[in-house]
Amino acid sequence: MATILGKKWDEALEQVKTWARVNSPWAIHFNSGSCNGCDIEILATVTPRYDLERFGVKLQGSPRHADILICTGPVTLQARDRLKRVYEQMPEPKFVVAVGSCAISGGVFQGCYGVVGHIDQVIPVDAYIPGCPPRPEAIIDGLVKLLGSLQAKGEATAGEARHDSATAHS
Amino acid sequence: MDIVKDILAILIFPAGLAVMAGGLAYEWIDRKLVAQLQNRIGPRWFQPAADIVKLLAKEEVLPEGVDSRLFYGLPVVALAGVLTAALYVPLFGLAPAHSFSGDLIVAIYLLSMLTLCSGLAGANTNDRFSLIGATRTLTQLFSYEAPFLLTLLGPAIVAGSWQISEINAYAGGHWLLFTQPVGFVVALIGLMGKLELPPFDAPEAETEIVAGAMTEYSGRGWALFRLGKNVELIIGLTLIAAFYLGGLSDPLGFLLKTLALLLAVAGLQALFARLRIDQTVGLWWRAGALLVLAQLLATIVLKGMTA
Amino acid sequence: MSTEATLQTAQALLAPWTKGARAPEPDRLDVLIDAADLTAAVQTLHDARWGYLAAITALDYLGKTASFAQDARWQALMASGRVPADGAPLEALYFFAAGRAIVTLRMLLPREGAAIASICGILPSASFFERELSEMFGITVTETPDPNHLFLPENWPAGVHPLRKDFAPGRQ
Amino acid sequence: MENETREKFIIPIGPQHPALKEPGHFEFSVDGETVTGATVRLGYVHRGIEKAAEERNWVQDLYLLERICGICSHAHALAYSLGVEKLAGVTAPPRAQAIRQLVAELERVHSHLLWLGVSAHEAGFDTLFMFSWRDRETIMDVLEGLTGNRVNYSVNVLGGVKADIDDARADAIRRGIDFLEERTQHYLKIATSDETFLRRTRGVGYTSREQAEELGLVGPTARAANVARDVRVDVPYAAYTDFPVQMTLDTRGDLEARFVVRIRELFESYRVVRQILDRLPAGELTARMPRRIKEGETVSRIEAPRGELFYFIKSNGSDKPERIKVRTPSICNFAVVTGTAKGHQLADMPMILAGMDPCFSCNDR
Repeated sequence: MATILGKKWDEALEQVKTWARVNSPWAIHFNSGSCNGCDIEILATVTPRYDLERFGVKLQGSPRHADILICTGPVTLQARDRLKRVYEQMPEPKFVVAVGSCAISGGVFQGCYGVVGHIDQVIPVDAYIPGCPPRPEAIIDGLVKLLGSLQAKGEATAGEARHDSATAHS
Repeated sequence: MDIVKDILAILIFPAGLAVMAGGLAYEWIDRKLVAQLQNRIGPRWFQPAADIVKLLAKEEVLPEGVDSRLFYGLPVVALAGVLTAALYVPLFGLAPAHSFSGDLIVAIYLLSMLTLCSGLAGANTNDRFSLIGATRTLTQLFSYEAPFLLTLLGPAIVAGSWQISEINAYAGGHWLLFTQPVGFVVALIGLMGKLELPPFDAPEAETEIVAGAMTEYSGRGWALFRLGKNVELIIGLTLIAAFYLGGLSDPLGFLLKTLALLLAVAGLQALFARLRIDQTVGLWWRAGALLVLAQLLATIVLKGMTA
Repeated sequence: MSTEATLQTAQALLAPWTKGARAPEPDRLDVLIDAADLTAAVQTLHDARWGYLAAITALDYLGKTASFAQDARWQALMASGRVPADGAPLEALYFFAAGRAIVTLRMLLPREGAAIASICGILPSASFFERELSEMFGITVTETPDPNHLFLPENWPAGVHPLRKDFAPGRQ
Repeated sequence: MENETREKFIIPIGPQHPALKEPGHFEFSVDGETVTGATVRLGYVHRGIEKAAEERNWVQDLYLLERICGICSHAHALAYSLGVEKLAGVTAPPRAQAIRQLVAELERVHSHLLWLGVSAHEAGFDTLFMFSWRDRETIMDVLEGLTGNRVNYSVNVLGGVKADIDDARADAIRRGIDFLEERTQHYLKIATSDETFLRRTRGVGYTSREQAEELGLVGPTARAANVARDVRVDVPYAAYTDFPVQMTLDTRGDLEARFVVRIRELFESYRVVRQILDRLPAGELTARMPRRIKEGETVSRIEAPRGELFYFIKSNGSDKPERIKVRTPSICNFAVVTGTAKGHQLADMPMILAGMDPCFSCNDR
């Protein structure tokens, strides 16, 4: 009986956690060699016309407070270690979004000697938002899609817990 | 059985969950108002709750070289302090859970615990931004604390009591907003200083020192500090409404009065550029403290003459 | 003052060090000087309050040595014995602008051990330009206040200079 | 113990820092809250574009150089196109030149409004940030309607432009400008009369005219210290001879002056944009360009939103350039931060930094 209750409790807890995670994604922005184009569009998403706070997204200053790392630009020689460090400073669970052609593939800067590659050669990326630069609407759409996939993943975990409790019951 | 009742009182009502929920609701109203003033839509109603739950479920990173007992303990002490303070104020317009003569002093002391704890928390981490943030937090504490205390002293003197419920009852018949306007304004601004709201957010000025004393906090500790701030917001508004806006005796009046105050606070937040820490200190000591002191003297003299 | 007159003033000011001059475009004047005379030339322009330092850069003539065969400055460099027979020259360019007029001080430098004196004593604002010049082209700027890399990482291999023609990305 | 107290306490700003939307690295040594020294470390955005430009052909370079900077992309493309056209002995048709100037001025409007918001944010004045960025969307709409893009407009081609303006488009631009002019009046009022804001700007980061010249400042930062230098006036390019602008100067040299100069430049831009729309020359949009550019060297200078942008282009007669040197305005202006930091409050540093409108991606290339 106690284990069943425990399972139910775990399941509920998991659902609450997922709900909170999906509804309160705080982001930090790191430019690892971008031309600014993506950066100003990201900044534009928090301003009145787009207002990302509607979805609970807040731009944070400290990596410790952030859930989502928004990366722009190709990765330059000097930015590589900084990018890794910012990623490591973030507490789990954390997600990475690569914004713009350069972040996805190096874009127009492929082959430049100062560029070591694109974001997913340095840290794992969860979502890609293409464009040079992507419009603010596209960035918001990308983030919302990421949240949607979190929701689905969270439900899957909760489902597993439910399945486990069912087997325990029988 | 009495102990159980006390525990229930602390946990459920009037302090505890209800206060925290109230604090979150007020944070939402504040954020929503500021967003509206900035021509944005603003967060959804459950946003602050989602933020807190998410932070609670997040990994808490212990930075290198910090005293782990202090690091984990300070947020708990801070939240416990403000929650205890909630016992003595007429929250939601209901009579305070505990009341004794001199509880005003205890409440003020407990409210300062939060600031003190966050300052210590910043000083405890080795991060440079935290250290500067901690220095600024404590500097700001010492600059607004005296004027803020004086503003609560004014109503206490005219009411002739140090007990919050008695002052509240006295204020029910006297709108001190009109007899002590300076005190009211300084108290409201003092509350903003206490909560480090713009334009007094130099201790956590994002563009200078990232998140100030809180830079290294993640997960649970950061959640508790945030929660503490929310509770402090609602207690502060309650105190000012009780003392200056004709007392609090019913939930409807509480809502109307505190929300009116919150509207003023949000407006002030949206209206000004951040003050530098030296400007903040100057403002409090040169303008705030002196004006309140002058008014206090006038109050005492008037009271002496009428008595 | 017309652009022509401004350019003539500069030409007169720089005359003591001029090894050759040409006007590649109507509002420009290229003054060829020896690297040793750079500070004196810049000091003269500065004292006369002629324009401002607009940019410093360099050119690499790898594989184009033949075009310098007739250049007296190149012959002098070769004669000094500091240049290996196959070492193509570098050329440092200092741009000064005054309104429409642009004067370029051009100095030939040997490929190996290229060095040039700092002008930061006269124009402090040249510091960034000099740092960039030395890391990108391998031209040592003597007595520059800050010889550190400006753009390249600290761990960039010594002796590799990206804007030289023999540097190819991916083959560092 | 004494050594310990004398040890410098250093506050880093960057490379990842909320005050910087781009990575640069400043180190301020502080004594309490007072800054005692400042150094800058650059190169986090150094991609090696000058070298890459030598390996791509003339047309590819246009797109590469446009991406040196997302804020002043048109300035780079324009300086490059004008330079290459000069080398090739081709002149773009008058209508193309007028449209180039039009886009350049619209870009200046977008850049200055963006800067106004960012520096308000540095000052902790988020409401002004939100409002100026809201209004900036108007100019973004105008630019998008005109060129098809919000950021990298890609309006230049070698020999001309690829975007044309009809009457409906011109009216849309006029409406946008009318709205912004009214808003800009409001911003000028805030920058010159808002008490808390003035406390953060008046007398902060002061440079005298001599100092500004000594430090080699350019653009609005220099003009705020009464250094009369503006490429649009000194060396008119594109259509600036037909549609001249007035130089905006201020004598005070502090942060407030930098705000005032930039905001007043907006009015000048609005005026010129209207003038161009009213008297847009008719004719072709492009002139024929050869694929190979004649051997030669040229200097191409234009006034980017942040100051003088200097291109030195050398062609060796092939389809690729021999050398392209880009000297951006930001590299000249960093001296205003390192040179005036000492003695200021730490809280002033983000403001002084924003006051020069730094652009690291331009600067590092």
